[in-house]
Amino acid sequence: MSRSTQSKKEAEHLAEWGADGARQKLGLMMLIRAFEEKAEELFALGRVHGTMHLSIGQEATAVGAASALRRGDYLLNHHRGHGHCLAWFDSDVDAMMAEFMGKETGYCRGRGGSMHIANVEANNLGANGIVAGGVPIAVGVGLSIKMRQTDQVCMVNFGDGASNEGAFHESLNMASIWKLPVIYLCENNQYAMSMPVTKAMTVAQISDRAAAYGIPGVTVDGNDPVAVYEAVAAAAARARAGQGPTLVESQTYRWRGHSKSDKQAYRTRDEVKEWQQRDPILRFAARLGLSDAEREAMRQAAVDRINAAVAFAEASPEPDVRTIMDGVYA
Amino acid sequence: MSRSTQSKKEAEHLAEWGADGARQKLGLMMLIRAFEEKAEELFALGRVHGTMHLSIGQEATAVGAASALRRGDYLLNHHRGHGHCLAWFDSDVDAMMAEFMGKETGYCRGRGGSMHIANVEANNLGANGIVAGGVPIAVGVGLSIKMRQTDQVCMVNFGDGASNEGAFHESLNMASIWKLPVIYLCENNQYAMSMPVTKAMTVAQISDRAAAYGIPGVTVDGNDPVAVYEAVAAAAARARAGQGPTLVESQTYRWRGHSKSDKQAYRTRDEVKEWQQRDPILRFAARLGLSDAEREAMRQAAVDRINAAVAFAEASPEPDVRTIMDGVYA
Amino acid sequence: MTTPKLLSLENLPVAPPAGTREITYVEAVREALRQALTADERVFLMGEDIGVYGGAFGATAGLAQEFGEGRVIDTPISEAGIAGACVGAALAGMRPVGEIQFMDFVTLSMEQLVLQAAKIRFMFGGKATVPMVLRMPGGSGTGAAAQHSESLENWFVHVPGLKVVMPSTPYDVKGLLLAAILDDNPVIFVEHKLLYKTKGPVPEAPYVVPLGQSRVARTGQHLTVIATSLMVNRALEAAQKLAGEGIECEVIDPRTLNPLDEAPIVASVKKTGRALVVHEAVRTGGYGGELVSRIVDSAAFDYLEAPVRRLTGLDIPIPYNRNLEAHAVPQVDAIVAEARRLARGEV
Amino acid sequence: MTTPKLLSLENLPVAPPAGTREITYVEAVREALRQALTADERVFLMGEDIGVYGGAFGATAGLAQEFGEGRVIDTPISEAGIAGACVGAALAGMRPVGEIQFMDFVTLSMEQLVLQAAKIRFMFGGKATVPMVLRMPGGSGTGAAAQHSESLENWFVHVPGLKVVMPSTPYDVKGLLLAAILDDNPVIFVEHKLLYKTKGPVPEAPYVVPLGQSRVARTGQHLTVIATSLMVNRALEAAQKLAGEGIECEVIDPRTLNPLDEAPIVASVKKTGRALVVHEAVRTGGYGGELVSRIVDSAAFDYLEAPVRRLTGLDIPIPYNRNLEAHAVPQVDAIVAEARRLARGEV
Ligand SMILES: Cc1ncc(C[n+]2csc(CCOP(=O)(O)OP(=O)(O)O)c2C)c(N)n1
Ligand SMILES: Cc1ncc(C[n+]2csc(CCOP(=O)(O)OP(=O)(O)O)c2C)c(N)n1
Ligand SMILES: [Mg+2]
Ligand SMILES: [Mg+2]
Repeated sequence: MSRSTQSKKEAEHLAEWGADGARQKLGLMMLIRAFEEKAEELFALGRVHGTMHLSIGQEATAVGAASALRRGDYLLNHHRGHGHCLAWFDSDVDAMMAEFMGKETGYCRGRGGSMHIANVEANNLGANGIVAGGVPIAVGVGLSIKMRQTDQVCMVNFGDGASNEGAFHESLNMASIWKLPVIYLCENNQYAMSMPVTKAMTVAQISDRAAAYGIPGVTVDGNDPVAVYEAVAAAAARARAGQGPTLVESQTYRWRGHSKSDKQAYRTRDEVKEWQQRDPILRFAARLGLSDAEREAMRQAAVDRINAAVAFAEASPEPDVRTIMDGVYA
Repeated sequence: MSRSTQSKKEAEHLAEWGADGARQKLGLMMLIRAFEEKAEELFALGRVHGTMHLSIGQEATAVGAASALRRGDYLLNHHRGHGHCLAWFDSDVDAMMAEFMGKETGYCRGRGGSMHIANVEANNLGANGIVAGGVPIAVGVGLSIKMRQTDQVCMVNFGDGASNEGAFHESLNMASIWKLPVIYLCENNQYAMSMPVTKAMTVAQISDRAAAYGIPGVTVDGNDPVAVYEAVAAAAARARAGQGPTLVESQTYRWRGHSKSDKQAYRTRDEVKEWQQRDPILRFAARLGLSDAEREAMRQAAVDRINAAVAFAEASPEPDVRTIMDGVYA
Repeated sequence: MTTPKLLSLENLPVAPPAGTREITYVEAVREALRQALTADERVFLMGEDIGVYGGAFGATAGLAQEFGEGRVIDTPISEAGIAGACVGAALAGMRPVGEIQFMDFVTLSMEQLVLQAAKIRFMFGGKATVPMVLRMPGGSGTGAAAQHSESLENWFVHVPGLKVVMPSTPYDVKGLLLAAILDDNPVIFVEHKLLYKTKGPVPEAPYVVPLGQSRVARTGQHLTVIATSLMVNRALEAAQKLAGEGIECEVIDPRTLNPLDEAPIVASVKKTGRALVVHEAVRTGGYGGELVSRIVDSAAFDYLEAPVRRLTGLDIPIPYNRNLEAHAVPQVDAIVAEARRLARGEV
Repeated sequence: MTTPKLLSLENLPVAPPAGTREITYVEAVREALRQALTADERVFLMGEDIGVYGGAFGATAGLAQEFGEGRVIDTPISEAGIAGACVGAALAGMRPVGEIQFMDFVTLSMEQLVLQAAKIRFMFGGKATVPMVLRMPGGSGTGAAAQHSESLENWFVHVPGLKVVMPSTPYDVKGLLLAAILDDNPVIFVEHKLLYKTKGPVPEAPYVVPLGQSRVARTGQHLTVIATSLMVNRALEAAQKLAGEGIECEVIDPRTLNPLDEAPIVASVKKTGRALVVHEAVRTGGYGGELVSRIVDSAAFDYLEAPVRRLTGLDIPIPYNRNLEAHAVPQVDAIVAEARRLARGEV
């Protein structure tokens, strides 16, 4: 049931998006890149604490996937999820940056930070610091949709490493027997921290695991937003039609280390460089026929927007210590 | 990689066993049946407490599987495991019955009971009251064999229901990447308590799940000791050759309720009767060409042996309450 | 479900008189579930064998037939999945009531309960709610040995964000279960296998027993016994016996372990000067430690005439043998003996 | 491996003098692991990213290179699988040392640890042993928020069959880790992220600090402070400050939470009449309750001049914001303030 070649329909999708739509998506990819580069910088400068997981190189997956869904759909996100947050409906860069910097104006009032950014109002049910932590939650969201008889879907993102957790298995099985409207989006960036996917499992593609649940499994070029869009759109259509879940594997690569302190002894510089040749942003910009100047202008706009978000976050207050007990219980 | 038809090689296996060997296996199946029927009776009479899970109808799987292995191999057993205990190397019916009746002379000094009978000396590492509880343990046993560089194998038994636990997934994945000498024997008796296997998963055969780990999956007639023998022997040969784990699915049926108090509202009498037509004992006796009288004599011998075990257990002392703290720590 | 039927606290009486109708604890559980399913379309049940089988202990018997398999959902054997499904459904507006067949198996659900259910609201700055209930029968006494007899309640007490309820009577189990379903927080609801068949008066109409209210089950002036779950019954039996000797025990049932209503406990110990904590769970690291600490660090400290003592399960796994099993946890006689020693100043 | 090399307690010095060489806590962990791997062929390590990556906190750096991937095994992200693999290997004669990358993730291993590792020996009538160690870093202070900052040690203390070790110094972590590896029981070994870079004197040769021995880290006559893990360091700092005010604290580090060596604690409280328990874990249901109960129910009861108090983490998930995070758990100043109040009889 899986395939890894690009579809002919992609040109059609691109046409559907229109020039403006396509550029808007490119802009979003650039915004994500700019967010991540700023995050990295703030971290290096000691202006944020904790840890973070950068998705530089993976922007096409976030943008392609969200574009295939509708406002009102649900998102369960993972630790490397800045891109998915930004690409989701009604996202607010200021609130995101403020959360990243631990401020009261952040999405989670500074309580969550990078690994737990949520925008519950927009049905973005949050990133998760636990590998595969959101995966079983998707079953419940899917069940609620089925019971409420709406045509929403729930997309849950996770990494290649997450597919080795028991929770992955239980969740896909439950969603498949009940034909729940869940899209399992596995972002295979080739490594789980230091563990190459080839050492962590024996199957050639993670989408092969769909066979254990009798559901479709599909592998796409995760560095191409159109390919991701197409696969997620097909999965969403299937879900909305009551046909149940799909496992979509998006093949991509993480350019940076796993988190703040990673010597990357487990991979070669050449390998990284090779993947950087497939930069999703440059590739998509080229496909849209942008000139260098146009592209640079878009990039600068993204950087400016992020700088504004940093200014907003910096001007925002810290949480008041007297409110520390807030939100433990409803 | 799976198949469900009977192999032509079976006749050869039967020939290998010889008339005596085959009869001995039939006798073992009868011993298991007699144990279970006595257990049921003792329970009905209120002479044992707790609960128990009878394997009546599944005797061929236990006997076929154990016959395919060697003394020194490891067994991790499940809650419906009386048969596997009795079929395992150096098993002692007296110690088993005494354990079942909670006596000091039992395998576990009366501390374990039906769900936890172990014979550690014989590398029978015990039954498990937790569905799939032994499945991840098999990885460690397999690893130890690999590290100690012996040619042992580890067989782990579990039910169809257990294959929906996360532990199943993690264990098969780990054993497959490290090519561990583990035989996963899934005893598919069509139900997990009240849950029919067809409602609990979408795949046609549990052995289809082997595809998620790139290992062989095979489905055999679990009511035929020769078919089970053949599949387990092949898996063992593969394991001893360093080629890693195999998932063997043995299709069988539980004649009795799940445990002591089961109204069986989830299945029809007709279905039970249909499976009883495929009684593994009668079938195998017929295959060996036994007369009714011969068969009856063998059955009576099994019953006598079990009655002797009951007498042994009844004459055995209860554990001394003053030893209650024994064995919490080494 | 455009205008869903909702159960609401406002409509329910709070701790009404018990009346005269007697039903069993397990029937009271079922009645609460049935009434919640009837009153609120957001409520649904999920768990292993809760449908046509009716649950391992019969708590859900008949409910699948009455409300359909869509609302009384049999699951595969996937305890992490069950917990996660409850979390997700709760986040998306439902009021799931999950069942874990034996409390022991909740060891497989801990990540979803502790790192997700309990923390999501706080991590998200108070912007989400996770209104779910997870029911599970704990305790020993059925001969099911070490892997089917756990009393793990103190694990959950130790997790901020979770509430922990442990009723001991048919009346309380019904009212507390409805209150738990109405609560906007994840609630761990611990039933006891040996209580399922005990009988008591229970009002027919729905009502709530608010979470976080201890109950003085018997009054007395010589000694305070704080007991949980099945041990409440045993403590009451012991108190009855001791009354014949002139020792009057006050028996308190916290009912909700977290949040704990400690005022009645403190008031009682100020009166009696002596306290005995009784629980079935193993002693070390158990809830008894919390109760002792609360008493010691309260206004009752200055009134203490003797050490606050714990009578608990032994620090062992539950043995299979019937006799050993009985010795592993407090029985009535042991409570009598310990309470007597404490009341007489022999400790 | 026909005649395996074995590490044996007999050959190792018990708590030798610390000497003058200083290394960090994480280096001491690594040294113990290296020496165990060298001395005993049954010992192996497994965990996520412990190989070429060297472990999330560097505890295993270089060991895969030194001992090979066959003995320092990188696993997929499968915490239940890791725990189960340790149980199985231990049952089959090995001495596995597993690593859970953050203590939080052990929520995924609970079934294997609690229902298997801890109970197998007892359930099998004492006829099997499960000699395994599971290392895991707990605690907050790194800005990693609610799902990477747990202090769950009391869960394990509440499980008979497990031992629980929580060292606070480089000297102790090495000696206790070797003792844990030599122990025939499953041992939960809790390290602390903020301790990894702390330095102290550690003998180079292998040695053991026996499990089940408390350590008096500072003597004093006014107040007994019992603290665990990182809180030992903070309590010592607080004691230093209080000494300037004429308040002399005795600071005791249990080191092994279960089995607890309570004698030095009781002796100390008999001397001081006042006790303060300090831990980072959330208060309710925590280990502090156990310590308070042991003190109250000991010979020290009659010497108590004030309530035994607990200073602990707040009952909340750990917040991300740095300032909130710091306020969520006891800092030195809070210990000073609380100890002062207690010593001055203000509580
Ligand atoms: C249950 C659990 N185990 C381990 C970790 C530590 N950890 C965080 S991310 C990560 C790697 C995840 O790999 P993958 O799923 O491929 O996602 P990626 O980081 O590559 O995006 C690990 C091991 C965790 N957060 N949760
Ligand atoms: C983790 C866990 N969940 C649930 C149970 C309760 N339980 C015991 S056996 C059983 C059914 C198991 O079905 P299957 O694996 O097919 O084995 P079978 O009983 O059919 O032999 C259930 C639900 C358990 N013991 N452990
Ligand atoms: Mg990855
Ligand atoms: Mg079955």
